[in-house]
Amino acid sequence: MINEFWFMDGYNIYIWPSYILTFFILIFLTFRSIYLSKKAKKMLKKLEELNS
Amino acid sequence: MLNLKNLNIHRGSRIVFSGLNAEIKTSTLTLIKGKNGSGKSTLLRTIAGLTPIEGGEINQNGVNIFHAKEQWVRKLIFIDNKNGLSDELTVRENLLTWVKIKGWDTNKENLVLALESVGMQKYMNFYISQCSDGLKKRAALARLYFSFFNEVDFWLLDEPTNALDHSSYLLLQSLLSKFIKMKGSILIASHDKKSLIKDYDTLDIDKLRNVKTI
Amino acid sequence: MNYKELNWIYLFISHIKRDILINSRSLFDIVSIFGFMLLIIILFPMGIGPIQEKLDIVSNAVLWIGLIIAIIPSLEKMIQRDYTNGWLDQIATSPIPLEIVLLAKSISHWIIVIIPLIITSPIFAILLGLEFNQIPWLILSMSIGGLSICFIGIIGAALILGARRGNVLLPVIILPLIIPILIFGVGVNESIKIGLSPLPNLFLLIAFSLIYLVISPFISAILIRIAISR
Amino acid sequence: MFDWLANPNRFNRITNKIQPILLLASLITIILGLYFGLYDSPKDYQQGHAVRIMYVHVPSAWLASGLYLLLAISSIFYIVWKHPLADLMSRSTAPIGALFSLLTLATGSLWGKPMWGTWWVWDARLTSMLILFFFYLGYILLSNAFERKIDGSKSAAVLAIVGIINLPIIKFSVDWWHTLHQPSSLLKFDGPTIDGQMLLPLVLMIIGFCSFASYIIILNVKTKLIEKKCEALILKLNLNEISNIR
Repeated sequence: MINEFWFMDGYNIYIWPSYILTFFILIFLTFRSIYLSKKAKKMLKKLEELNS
Repeated sequence: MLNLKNLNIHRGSRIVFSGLNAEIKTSTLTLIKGKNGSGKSTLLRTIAGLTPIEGGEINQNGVNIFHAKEQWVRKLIFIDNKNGLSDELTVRENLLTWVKIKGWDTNKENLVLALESVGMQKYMNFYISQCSDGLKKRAALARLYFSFFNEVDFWLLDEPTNALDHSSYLLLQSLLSKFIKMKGSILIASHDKKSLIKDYDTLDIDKLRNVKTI
Repeated sequence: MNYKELNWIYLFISHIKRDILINSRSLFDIVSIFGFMLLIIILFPMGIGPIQEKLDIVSNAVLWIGLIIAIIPSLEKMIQRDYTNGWLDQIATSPIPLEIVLLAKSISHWIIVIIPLIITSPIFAILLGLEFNQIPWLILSMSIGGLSICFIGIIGAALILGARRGNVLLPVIILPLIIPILIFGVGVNESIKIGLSPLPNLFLLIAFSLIYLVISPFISAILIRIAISR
Repeated sequence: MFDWLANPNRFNRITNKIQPILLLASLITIILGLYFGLYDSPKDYQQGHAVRIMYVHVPSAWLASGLYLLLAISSIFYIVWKHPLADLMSRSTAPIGALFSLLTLATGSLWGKPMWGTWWVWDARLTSMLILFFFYLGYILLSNAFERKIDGSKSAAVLAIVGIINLPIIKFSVDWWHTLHQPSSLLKFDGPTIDGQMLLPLVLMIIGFCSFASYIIILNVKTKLIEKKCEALILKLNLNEISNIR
């Protein structure tokens, strides 16, 4: 049963990479956006300290 | 009278003027003074309708000049450092095409007279690419002569004396005084201390800006 | 004094004349464009091999691709020169509408750059072994397609005004927009080759050019106004 | 809508509420979509299990084209009404759209290998997607090609508008080109023949992808708003060396 789920009639070498690629992109986008957002917030904080 | 009311002018994301108020007298020469980068050229370009206004208005006798922009640009001649001359055309051809797009008569005598007025008749058939900076400036200034037989009220000149030698300086002076006599108005942006003619007004941008910030 | 009514058609024609005059002073450019196109076309047989059957399959596409690639570097100059020397400022401070000038510019570019290529295209066609009955259609479709390349090209040239490395950017921006011209243009000649009517493709090509005839002056005028204001 | 949202504070307030919902929605739908897509759905009678690639391919294709529409709309708002927020919107949309069009191409290629026997076929849809990718690429390159950011924004916005006028024509011409050159009878790249059980994962994934993309775009717009504030402060403080404070 599980084997069939992984194997998928031999289409597994095409199906799994496409899902992995998709989720790699989704995760990459999420982490990058969060990282950039945090970086910008940090910088703003520093600048506001400098300003005051 | 040209009234600048509450002008906000941006260049890119930089704010050049915010809330600029000034009056520019007509039928005289107004020297726009200011440091490098103070926005002299930007102000001239704004009055010429090249740089858009983000806020405020410019009124001539109570009428906003940009409401009838086509009528307004017909009445002015704008010359800046770029001159607007094509390298591949001769001095005469450049002047001719310019007069055409202004929608004015292009008869030969006027053309020759205009070139004589800046002492360019000898160089009439020189290509612009062969001309020195001074000659190019003179070729551009030859356009001013056409305001004597067409309806032109304003000259907007950005650093017109750059690269001019003494004799052409004098020629430009006589052009300016002749235009003032005809009740024309001249705006010159320059960091030059001395003016081209005796009676003139000044508009010190640095001072205006200081007044605003205090 | 009343304002003299401006004759826009007169202004339009005189601006075309000016641009043609300017370009004819630098005939070197036009000759080099011709040489460029000729070389692109020669390169294909070099790569494919001298077998006529193979060439027959690609000949129409090669002609069109040669035309497109040869024109693209010249498109930038349509506006760039007049922007840097301040002529566009003079246009903007004169009563002539910018749209008319830009239309004139694209048409004069078509006359001075593309027409010579099209006149010489029978030479290219012979090199690639095209049938003689195809040549009139080739000339017709290339003239129309070339015109719309100019309309698109002026938008592209206006887009990259003031950009860093604009000449590198221009093909990337322009080529995707030009794809329909290539498809319809090659379609005209292909349908002649296989004995179908070329008219559907030709009409589509004309329709495409008409769309750009309408929108290109306005869009490029918006861009030029933005470029002038800085 | 933009007019009302143009106020950055209001934008922040509203999006603060929407963002968690979007994130949650995308997580749930994508996980459910995965379950149905990979496990609890039948195989296609023609494509077999390969149809499962469609559950990521079709949503990303939709997203890639939908994001271009968003890019064009916000560009129109930017050019006509000059809202700075619209510019930030398009700048955040373009890279994501480009990424998803690439993903569409990659998954399409992975689908094509078992179905067509090659990694790439000049199928009308795939070709259009490739061209769409070049439009995104042009936008991104142009918007970063100027000394001053704002010049790039304006130019690229006009390009996006030209693109949206041209894309239907290109789509049409590519379809035309495809029929003109009569391809051998290939399996049509049409997505699965719609079956209830296949529709479910597809719809779930589409919803999931769309809400995910909205979440990311909003996050990026917010980041760009903060960066803008930083730039203004830097100008105010007259700092020449930005690197000092980083």
